[in-house]
Amino acid sequence: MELAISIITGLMILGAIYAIHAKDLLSAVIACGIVGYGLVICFLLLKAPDLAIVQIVVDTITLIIMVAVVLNSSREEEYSGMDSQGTINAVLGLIITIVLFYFFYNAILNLDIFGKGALRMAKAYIEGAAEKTGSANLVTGVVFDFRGYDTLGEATVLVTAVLGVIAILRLKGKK
Amino acid sequence: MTVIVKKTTQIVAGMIFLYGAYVVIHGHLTPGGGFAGGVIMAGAFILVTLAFGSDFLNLKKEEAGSTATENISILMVILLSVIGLFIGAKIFFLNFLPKGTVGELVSAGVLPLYNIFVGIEVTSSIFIIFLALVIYKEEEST
Amino acid sequence: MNPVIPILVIVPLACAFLSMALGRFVRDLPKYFTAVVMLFLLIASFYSLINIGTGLSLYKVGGWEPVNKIPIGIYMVLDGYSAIMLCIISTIGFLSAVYSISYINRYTGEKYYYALFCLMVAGMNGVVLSGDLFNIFVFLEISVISSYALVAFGVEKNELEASFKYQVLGGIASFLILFGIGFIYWKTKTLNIADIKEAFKTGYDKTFYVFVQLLILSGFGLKAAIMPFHAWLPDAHSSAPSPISAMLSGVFIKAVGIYVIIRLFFNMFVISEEVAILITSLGTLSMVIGVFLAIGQWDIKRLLAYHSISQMGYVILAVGTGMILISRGQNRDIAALAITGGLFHLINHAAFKGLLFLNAGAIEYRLGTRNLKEMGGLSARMPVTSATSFIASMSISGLPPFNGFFSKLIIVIACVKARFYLLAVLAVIVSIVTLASFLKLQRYAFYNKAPDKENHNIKEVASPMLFSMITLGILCFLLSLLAFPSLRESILQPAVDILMDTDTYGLKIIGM
Amino acid sequence: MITYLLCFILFLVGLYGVITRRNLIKIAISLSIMEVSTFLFFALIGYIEGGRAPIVNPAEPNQVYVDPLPQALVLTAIVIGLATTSLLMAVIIRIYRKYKTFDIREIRNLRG
Repeated sequence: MELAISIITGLMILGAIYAIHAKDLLSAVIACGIVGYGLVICFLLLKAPDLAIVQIVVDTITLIIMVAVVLNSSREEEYSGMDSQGTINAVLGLIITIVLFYFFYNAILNLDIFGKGALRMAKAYIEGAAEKTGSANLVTGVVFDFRGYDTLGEATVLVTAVLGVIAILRLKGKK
Repeated sequence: MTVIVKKTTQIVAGMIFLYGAYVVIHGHLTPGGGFAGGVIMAGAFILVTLAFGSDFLNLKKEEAGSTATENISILMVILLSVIGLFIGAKIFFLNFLPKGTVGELVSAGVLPLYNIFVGIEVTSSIFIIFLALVIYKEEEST
Repeated sequence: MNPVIPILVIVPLACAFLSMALGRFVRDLPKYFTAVVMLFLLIASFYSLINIGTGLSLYKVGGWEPVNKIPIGIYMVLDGYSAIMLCIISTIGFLSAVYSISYINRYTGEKYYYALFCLMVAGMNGVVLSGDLFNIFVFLEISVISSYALVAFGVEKNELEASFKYQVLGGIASFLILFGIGFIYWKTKTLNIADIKEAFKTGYDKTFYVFVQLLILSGFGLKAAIMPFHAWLPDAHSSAPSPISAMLSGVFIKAVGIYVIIRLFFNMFVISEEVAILITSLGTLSMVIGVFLAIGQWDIKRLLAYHSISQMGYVILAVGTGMILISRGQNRDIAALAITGGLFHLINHAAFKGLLFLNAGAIEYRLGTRNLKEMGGLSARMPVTSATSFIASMSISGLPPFNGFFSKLIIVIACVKARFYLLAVLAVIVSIVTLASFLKLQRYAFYNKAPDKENHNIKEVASPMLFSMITLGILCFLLSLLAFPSLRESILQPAVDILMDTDTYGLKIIGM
Repeated sequence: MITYLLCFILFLVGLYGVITRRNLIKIAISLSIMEVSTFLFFALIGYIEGGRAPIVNPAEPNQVYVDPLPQALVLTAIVIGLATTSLLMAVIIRIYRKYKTFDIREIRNLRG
């Protein structure tokens, strides 16, 4: 299990690196989509079918939107070599990533090993959720009943984004 | 788009829509739920829009309709959550309907209702986002 | 359970959607409806401030009682600290909504503006009232996404560019916070802040702990624009419509940034000395560099935005000093004094920075420019704007008898008592530089001669805008009353007590 | 252990992209890569070896299930991610129409 997920994550990393470095924006966008589809397989392996269903459709829709944006504008990334600011950014980015990776590595040494985590808050969900909420799907039970307030927030976020998109895509801002 | 594409889309989009509705309604029994089903149903609408193009569909009208649907369904979600404040134990987000037996279609109290309204809301939201981008493109070019 | 707590979040949410649904039929409904709802929130939040006193009120959403002393639902917590923040949000929110009635009629798509405004307020109320880590993230996203859209509301080049920068940095911040939440869940297997506190008290791995604190600090620090993460703030706050600038600078960076940082580092993490020193030095850095960046600005709103960074530095400096003292186990009275100063300055900053941005908006509304060099001689033509702007400028520079003086005084006294003389000296110097910068603003905007003679038709702005500015001007006087011991003890002290109560806060909530 | 490290490397690739890229679309892509890694991280935390997908069958009690809570959190976060991405794309379209370029070096009105 761990091996399979590692391999898929490795492929996702390769896809991500390609997406960041590709000259053609369309292939970059599609590589980004592949990273998303890799996540779908990881979700399936990790026993999260709900997430897999949502992610595969959301990823497709994101891909459609991004491809539409790229096709309606320029496909080429104008990249006129490295200037001084670019070099500074690259060095800065490398330093930040290395430092963060070092910290992360040390921080997770003493935490639960993959697949061996204990349950604490979720124990009550698994033991009593079916009786408490009446829902056979525990994730739906958690999403809509135990943490229904979060879900209201989540639905609101989506509506907020819709309002934002409509507001930003007005043709004229001021009268 | 060609006639073949349009004809196929008609059939496929209907099936996708039905599958999304199934996922929404069985959200408390099988994997999926309001969000999963909602995005699937939105996918069906997007497919139709892509295949038939804006000449066939009156996009502005569709957008207005979707916005109204979205607002009403999110208001229904809020209403469902607030009902608990007025009846019984006076608790926000109370699951006030009888729970029923686990595994049956009509069970889990208000969860199926939440699923349905959130499903409608997600469908219309994602469809509006898509439409807004399409409409903007057309208005810009004219 | 107190039903006011969920109502404070639900009402603005419902207002946003109702005004979207009904705004189609009644054109002018959204603006008046929003103002009325904000007035209702103002009353409700002051009611809860008076009602809560020194107590602590808990709302278990969905009625889920803890199982084996582990909370399983989402908790909403109202205490003295969140009540103060609620009052700030609703006061500035109400005045901005009233101000918007005449300011926003220049823009198209008014109903989207008011819906997004309500959603932003709802998100901030949700963050402030939440007792659950992931819930904080969700409501933070509501308010942050609506602020992205509101910054770009003018859809001109500058607005879009500012919004893009803001979205990218805000996105990074969100993912850092999400990663931090994941780490905390991995270690403690719970999301409730009080429960996490209890889990952390039982001992922890040092490296893990520092890493999580850094993730959370940098995530919320990006939202609060503390110094190394400040790049988005001057652009975003100067490009937004003026009432939104007042909301963003006066309330938003506090509610989703400073408030959460203070809440989490006092009431969730066990305070450690290294992080306390880090927070204090970041605060000092923001305070000093912010003001020096501000002094060279000619765009009036950019100048104010840089001052926001600097003034937030004061708050973080004061709170950080308190954290250092607590972690060293030194005199808790001085720590309490420092935190009092910080909270007092937080309240004051909302009043005078909100007022300054509203003034800038009034000037921009009449002149159509934000460049100080193109202004001049406005004191005769816009007397109310000029007078209120003078009050706010003196207040932010820390001159008596305005409110800014007292909060800065408390911070400086606390620093001196804690023997951090360097910090005290820096605080005084920054205050003087602030005064210089605002004298420049006053002189160029209101007292210099106008650069040309075409400005004859400039007159005072409409009455809703005047109402907001005058009310905030009066508040700048009235808030200085909070420095008196009796008022301070009844309003500020409960909040400070909640924050200082690092030992039993978690137990209290779990036991309820 | 290695899965967590790879997941964090994915996050860092995204972060590196956001810091170094100069193209608006590339920045959006980098952000969505960071997003993906965060979701993966939550799913990894919730996994329990030998656990079943969290759907209760009343006929078979006493099963081991994976932790449903992180899955619920990711479900929330995915939708939030979709919202932020679409808003970002809307702003990018507007910027492209104003400037006719995706290059961030030419989109610099605001400085100082």
